[in-house]
Amino acid sequence: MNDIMNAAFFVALLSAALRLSVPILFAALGGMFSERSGVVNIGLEGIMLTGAFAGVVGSYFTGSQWLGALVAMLSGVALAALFALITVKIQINQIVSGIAINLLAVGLTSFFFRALFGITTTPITVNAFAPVSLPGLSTLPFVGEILFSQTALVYIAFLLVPVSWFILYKTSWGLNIRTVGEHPTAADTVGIPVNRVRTLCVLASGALAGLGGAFLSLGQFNMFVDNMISGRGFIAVAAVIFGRWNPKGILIASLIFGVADALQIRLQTAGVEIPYQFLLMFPYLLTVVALTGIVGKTVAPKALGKAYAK
Amino acid sequence: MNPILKMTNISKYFGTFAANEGVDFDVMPGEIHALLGENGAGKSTLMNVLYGLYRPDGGEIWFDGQTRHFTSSRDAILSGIGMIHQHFMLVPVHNVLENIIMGMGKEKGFLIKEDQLEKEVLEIAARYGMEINPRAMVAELSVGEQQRVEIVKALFRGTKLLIMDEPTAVLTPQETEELFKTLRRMSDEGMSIILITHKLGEVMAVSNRVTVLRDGKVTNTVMTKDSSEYELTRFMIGRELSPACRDGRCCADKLVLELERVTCEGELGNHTLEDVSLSVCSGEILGIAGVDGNGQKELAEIIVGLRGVKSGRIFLSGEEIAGKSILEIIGKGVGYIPEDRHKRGLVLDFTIGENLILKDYSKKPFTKGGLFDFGQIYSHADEMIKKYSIKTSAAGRDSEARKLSGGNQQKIVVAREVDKGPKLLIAVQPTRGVDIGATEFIHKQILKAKENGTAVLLISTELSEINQLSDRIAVIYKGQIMGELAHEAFDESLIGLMMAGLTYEQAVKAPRGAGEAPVEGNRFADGHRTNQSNTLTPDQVSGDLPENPKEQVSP
Amino acid sequence: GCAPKAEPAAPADPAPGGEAPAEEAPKIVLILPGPINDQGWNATAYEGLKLVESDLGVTMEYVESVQQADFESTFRDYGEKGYDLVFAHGTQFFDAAKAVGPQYPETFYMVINSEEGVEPNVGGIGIREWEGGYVAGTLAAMNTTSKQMGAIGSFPFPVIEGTLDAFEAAAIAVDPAIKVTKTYVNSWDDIQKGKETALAMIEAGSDLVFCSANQVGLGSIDAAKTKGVKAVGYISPQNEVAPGTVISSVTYNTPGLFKFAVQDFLDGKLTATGKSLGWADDVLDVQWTDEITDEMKAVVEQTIQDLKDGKVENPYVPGD
Amino acid sequence: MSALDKRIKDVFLKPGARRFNAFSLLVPIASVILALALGSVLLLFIGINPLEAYWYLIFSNFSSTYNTAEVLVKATPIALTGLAFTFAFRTGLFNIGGEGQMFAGAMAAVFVGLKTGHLPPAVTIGLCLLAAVAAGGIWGLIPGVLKGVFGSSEIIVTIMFNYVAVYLLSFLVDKPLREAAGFYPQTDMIGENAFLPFLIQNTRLHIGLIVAIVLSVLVYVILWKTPLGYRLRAVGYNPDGAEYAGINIRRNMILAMVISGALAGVAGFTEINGIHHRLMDNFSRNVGFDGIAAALLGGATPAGVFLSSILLGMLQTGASAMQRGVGVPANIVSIIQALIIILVLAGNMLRPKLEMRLKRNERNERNERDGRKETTSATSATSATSATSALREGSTHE
Ligand SMILES: Nc1ncnc2c1ncn2[C@@H]1O[C@H](COP(=O)(O)OP(=O)(O)OP(=O)(O)O)[C@@H](O)[C@H]1O
Ligand SMILES: Nc1ncnc2c1ncn2[C@@H]1O[C@H](COP(=O)(O)OP(=O)(O)OP(=O)(O)O)[C@@H](O)[C@H]1O
Ligand SMILES: [Mg+2]
Ligand SMILES: [Mg+2]
Repeated sequence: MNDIMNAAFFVALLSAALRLSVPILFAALGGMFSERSGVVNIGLEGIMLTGAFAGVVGSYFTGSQWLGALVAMLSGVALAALFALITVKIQINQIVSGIAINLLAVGLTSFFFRALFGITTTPITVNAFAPVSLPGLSTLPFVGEILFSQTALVYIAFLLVPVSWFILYKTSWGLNIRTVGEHPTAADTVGIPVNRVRTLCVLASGALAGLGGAFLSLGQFNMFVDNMISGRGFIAVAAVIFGRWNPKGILIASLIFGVADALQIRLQTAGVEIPYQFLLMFPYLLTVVALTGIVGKTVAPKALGKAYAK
Repeated sequence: MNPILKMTNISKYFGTFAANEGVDFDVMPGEIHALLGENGAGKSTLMNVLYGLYRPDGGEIWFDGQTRHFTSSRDAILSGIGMIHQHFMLVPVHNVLENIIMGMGKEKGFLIKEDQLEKEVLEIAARYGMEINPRAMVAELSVGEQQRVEIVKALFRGTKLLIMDEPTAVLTPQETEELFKTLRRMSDEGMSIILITHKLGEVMAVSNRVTVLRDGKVTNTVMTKDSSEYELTRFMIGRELSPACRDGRCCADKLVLELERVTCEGELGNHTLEDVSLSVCSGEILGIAGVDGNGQKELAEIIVGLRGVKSGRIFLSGEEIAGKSILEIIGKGVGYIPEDRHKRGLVLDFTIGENLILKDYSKKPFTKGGLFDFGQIYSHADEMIKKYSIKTSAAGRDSEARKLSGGNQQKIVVAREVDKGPKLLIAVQPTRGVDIGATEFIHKQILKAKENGTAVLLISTELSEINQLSDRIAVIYKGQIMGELAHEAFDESLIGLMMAGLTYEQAVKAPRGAGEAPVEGNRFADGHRTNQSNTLTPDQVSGDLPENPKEQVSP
Repeated sequence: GCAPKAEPAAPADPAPGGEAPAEEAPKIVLILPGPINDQGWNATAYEGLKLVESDLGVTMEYVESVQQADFESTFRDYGEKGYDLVFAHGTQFFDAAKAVGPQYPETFYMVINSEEGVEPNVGGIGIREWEGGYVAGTLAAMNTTSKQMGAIGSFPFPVIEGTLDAFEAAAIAVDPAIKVTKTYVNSWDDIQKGKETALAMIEAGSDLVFCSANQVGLGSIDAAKTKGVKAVGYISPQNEVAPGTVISSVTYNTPGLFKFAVQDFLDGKLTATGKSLGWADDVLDVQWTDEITDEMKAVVEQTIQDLKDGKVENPYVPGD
Repeated sequence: MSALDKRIKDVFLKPGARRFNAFSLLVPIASVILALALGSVLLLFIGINPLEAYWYLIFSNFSSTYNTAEVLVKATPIALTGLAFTFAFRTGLFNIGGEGQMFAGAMAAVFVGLKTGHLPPAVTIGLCLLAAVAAGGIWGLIPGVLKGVFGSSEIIVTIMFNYVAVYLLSFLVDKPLREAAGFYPQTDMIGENAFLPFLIQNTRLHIGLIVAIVLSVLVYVILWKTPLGYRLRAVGYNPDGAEYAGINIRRNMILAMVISGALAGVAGFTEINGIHHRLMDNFSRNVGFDGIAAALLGGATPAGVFLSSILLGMLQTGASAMQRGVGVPANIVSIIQALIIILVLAGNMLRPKLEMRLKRNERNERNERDGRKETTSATSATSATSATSALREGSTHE
């Protein structure tokens, strides 16, 4: 085992961790906006699935992976709009709505995939994102390979972290979002349109989760397969909490979960005998630990999960 | 002069219930206009309509030169109306600046320019003589400071008319006076203010005009100077008040409650109570006066077992009860009207019937063989509703406590705690936010309990309430008892000085003007290191005080 | 185009219960544990259905995504409706077939891949998957330069373990110096995990990957393409997925399995035993690409012949 | 206003009370019809006659004893996880962990069933039930303790614990409890003595249904008829208020989660001992979530939960029948299920608004008709009563 614990191993591990964390990061940043405004979005999984599917469809029909990614975002927004309608406007319980959205997404993607492409034994492949090496940076030892020879979507994901932070803490939108999530009544009394802010945040979460799905189908692959998200949307929900509802924390959480996943894969290929199930539990247990506040106080937005009716 | 606001024929229904009906109401520029009425009269509703939070079912609003149709508070804010709600609308985890500027993206720009905004905020605060720290977290501010943030928040939006819903209910007398100073200054600058309050004294002191609401309709609008507390009371409740008053006779009998050098620690390890010793006899009311936040809550909570003591002993009828469970202490006949009825005294989602058995739910006759006996529960509820005149909605005993007005909610608590004839009754702020009719009623219940032999510990920040009911008065300051006096020796300014940290001995020697000390007390409530002298000049009173005055005086 | 084949319409031994006229078309249904468009296991069954239709002129119905809890009730439903032949696509159906079968003696329950049957009307038919793995291993062994290869399986089930073991045994038979890393991804569809697993193997020195786990295989091929190494396609033809990377595919002719079974049914030859088919029965195939030289082809063809002749022992030992 | 009139009005206006009127049935039925109508668009799209499909969806459930029994077979675990959710919900806690707690119960039941399956049926079944209750309880206890001690959101912790249970189950059937033959990731069959007796011959309907019915009644009684339920609800609604009344917050919060978890654990027991008789990797997936849907559809009352589990059971068996009958692809079934959940809940939410609108129209009409006389007289009546009560107040306490 010692022979694998070398620098190359770590470069490979971290680079894998980075790839594995990107879809989580996209969706979790989206989830953060939604939760910061007070809406729990368990539907991230389904929205990601829709994004993965729509991305492939978009790229298939336009021939452009960029338009594919755009279609993925739009489809995420569309599903999120339904979610916002039932949770923010009609005010059905958010958790149950999320579960229903996931169910819906599984059905709809599968239905439309069949309607569009028929039943195939070989995948429909489309144009996808290729790695872009950043000139100069990608040749740096270690970090060059890990950080600077990725697809455009990876750079976008990491760029979104400071952008989200800036929006949340330095702009009036961000202040509105935080106010709505903490104290919707107070927001209402100063004229912040609570439910409109929430709807927009949910839509943003749809766009980002959709992009996260597209990262899988177009950034990592060039095809869609049924259920290709495989629970990453739920991990994203966990990452929002573990990251304590702020972009920096979510970045760290996504990376930790990515490392855990990459490590699990590598330990197995290296023949280390730890039941894989325990490694798979890791992100969830970690989130529970985060919630105990033993490693620092976690304070959820006060109005999280509560619909606002005047 | 033309009014700045005219509301005509306003109606607002909840379902079929008319919270406001045909209300006419106007306010002049620069006027402080008081809005009076019993709990549930429709004051908050009317103001919510004005502020765009509710849409009226009928009527017109004319404000600042034109007819308005506010569809949201944003509309109201933009046209120059500000509102400070009874429960502050502040986000505890935001800092003061964020709380002030929130929702102002359109006016102040997309990017938050903190430094510039901070300067603007400080300027406004200074103009009206208020001190605030824009970078402080709201969660860490006192109630008075939070209210200042609310006021600045309104001023920052260019308010021409400021609505204040029961702003003094949670303030100390000192903070109240500060607030009134600010209000007068604002009115001098031409701003109009609508003030909702249950305290007639305040109305008389600060307002120019008064409108009285009753059952959703206006009964009268009068100039304050042409009216009297007596008349306003009649307008409000349709009858005269017969203020509850102790009959001067103290029937003190056996010793019931005794605290022996009790010290109690707060979350931060500081002493919230220090070396407190006091005693209450059956048939006696001991009033504890003091500025809010000086250990009153802790004092009540250690007695009923909600909080542990660090040292010292507590006896109930001679039996040590410190360290015993809440349940045991309740079982020994201790009734407790808590400071915050929403937080402690009631389960708002329970029905009236369920709330009335909150402390006896598992006892006979309500429980038989492990199951509830609903016949008993219902008849008990009906009896209490009748006996304590609890005004319920149509659902009667089955209506949720949440749906009652504050005064009626408090009556549930009082009924539950008093009706059993407890050995000891602890009443903390029993009439906070409660209208004068209900206040009178609650006071009478407390006196009746005393006459029936209950020992009463009355903790209140309202000196008038303390004076009205107590046989003896003790003053608490920073967790210490500054001294005790008999009712006969009641002297508002003396007590005011003690509330500010002087011992009885120091206070009697201090020169003072009637009614002034409590007002000024706020300034030295923080306490400063001082020179050691027994006679204090006025200067010293307002500026320097012994940090721990008690030690200065040899017993 | 089923018109020309008229002869199977009159089976030698009509469905039991005499009264049904011999001309009536047999009622056959296919029960699938997953969606038909999974591009793997279930999709191949669907192709089998179409093959039976076109080659034998027999129409089949199907139901997809049947959950474990519903196996019994589904079997029962078709028994009640008097179906003649019920295909269940996977060994997981065996217990349910065993329980329900005796109650509906007029219906034959055929469990794909089951190695056992129950008298009188529960049978099994399957592909000897290890034979496929073995040929893939031979093919792969001739295309590695690093002498290190990765083999990925879905779950450590006997069938999958057997396939990977056979892959390894065949490779070692070609060159004893070869090392094979075997890993299970515990998924049929987590394509990203397939990719990352293959990447991990490649980074640890493998220069050829092989995967038996439905869609997951697409992920491993993608990894090989990214890293510029080779892959052997498996189960379905995957040469086109990544030309130049996939050097050839060993494919299952699962459709052939259905044709085989339906033909047996029409001929009245169905037996309540487990039957497994291999290269000799035409249910396995190789799809070549130009990457493979004639010499290599010859070696592979020889291996296939050996398998057909029964000269190769199944290397899998259960439970190790 | 006549006395009867007033009574009707009282009932109608009773705030918060769940009124039973035309809307209570009409709205859910309309919602289901709307969901089916939306689904039929998809069906038409792929050339399937919706009417025929829905005929299967609904009537196949009654075409044979077996099919009807199947509905109840499906409804049983859903009702139990639904009760679990309801119990916690009524005490102010949101237990999304029914799924995991059911798995925990199943793991324990199968373990005990394997070890004690040779004992007399009453003994081994009893032990299995006990084990499942304990395991489900423990799976609820942990989030309960975390909530009680650290204030961690039980919603999130229970969701996380669902995954932990899934992987634990996967590990158990993969390694320690794998069947003797070593083939598939599943356990051996439990001993036949541990099988639950069947209620109807030749169906899979087992006495688990009776267990579910008994527990429904028990949950109702505990929550609304006993001091224990009172305590639990008090803590759920207002912990500070409960503490003030001498109720131990932590203990009751934890207790609520334990009972809730135990109820879900029973669902694991009935599935193992009644249906599967062994544990396998993708064991009864989603039953926990169906339970949440059932609880919310049923207004979080035990009787409502039971009825909605039967509805969901019908939907599930009917959906497979629909697939078998007219070849409706499985993906449309999940779409229709999602639509039904969304629309029925939306209907419930919109119901008060509909009623309110109706009432308002009524009042406006009346006002127009009577020229506002009625409302005026009504209010003067109120002020009269308040005046009399004031008088009473004065006389009683003077
Ligand atoms: N959202 C609501 N739904 C139904 N009834 C309401 C609602 N808000 C207020 N009410 C009822 O309307 C009446 C008037 O309430 P309002 O809050 O205006 O009284 P108030 O005069 O402010 O009382 P207080 O002195 O206690 O603050 C009360 O009987 C109250 O129960
Ligand atoms: N949905 C509702 N239905 C009926 N009454 C309501 C409803 N919501 C609020 N109320 C009542 O409206 C009134 C206004 O509430 P508000 O916040 O002013 O409290 P309050 O009555 O003044 O009590 P307190 O002084 O103790 O805070 C209260 O009497 C409250 O009980
Ligand atoms: Mg009010
Ligand atoms: Mg009030």
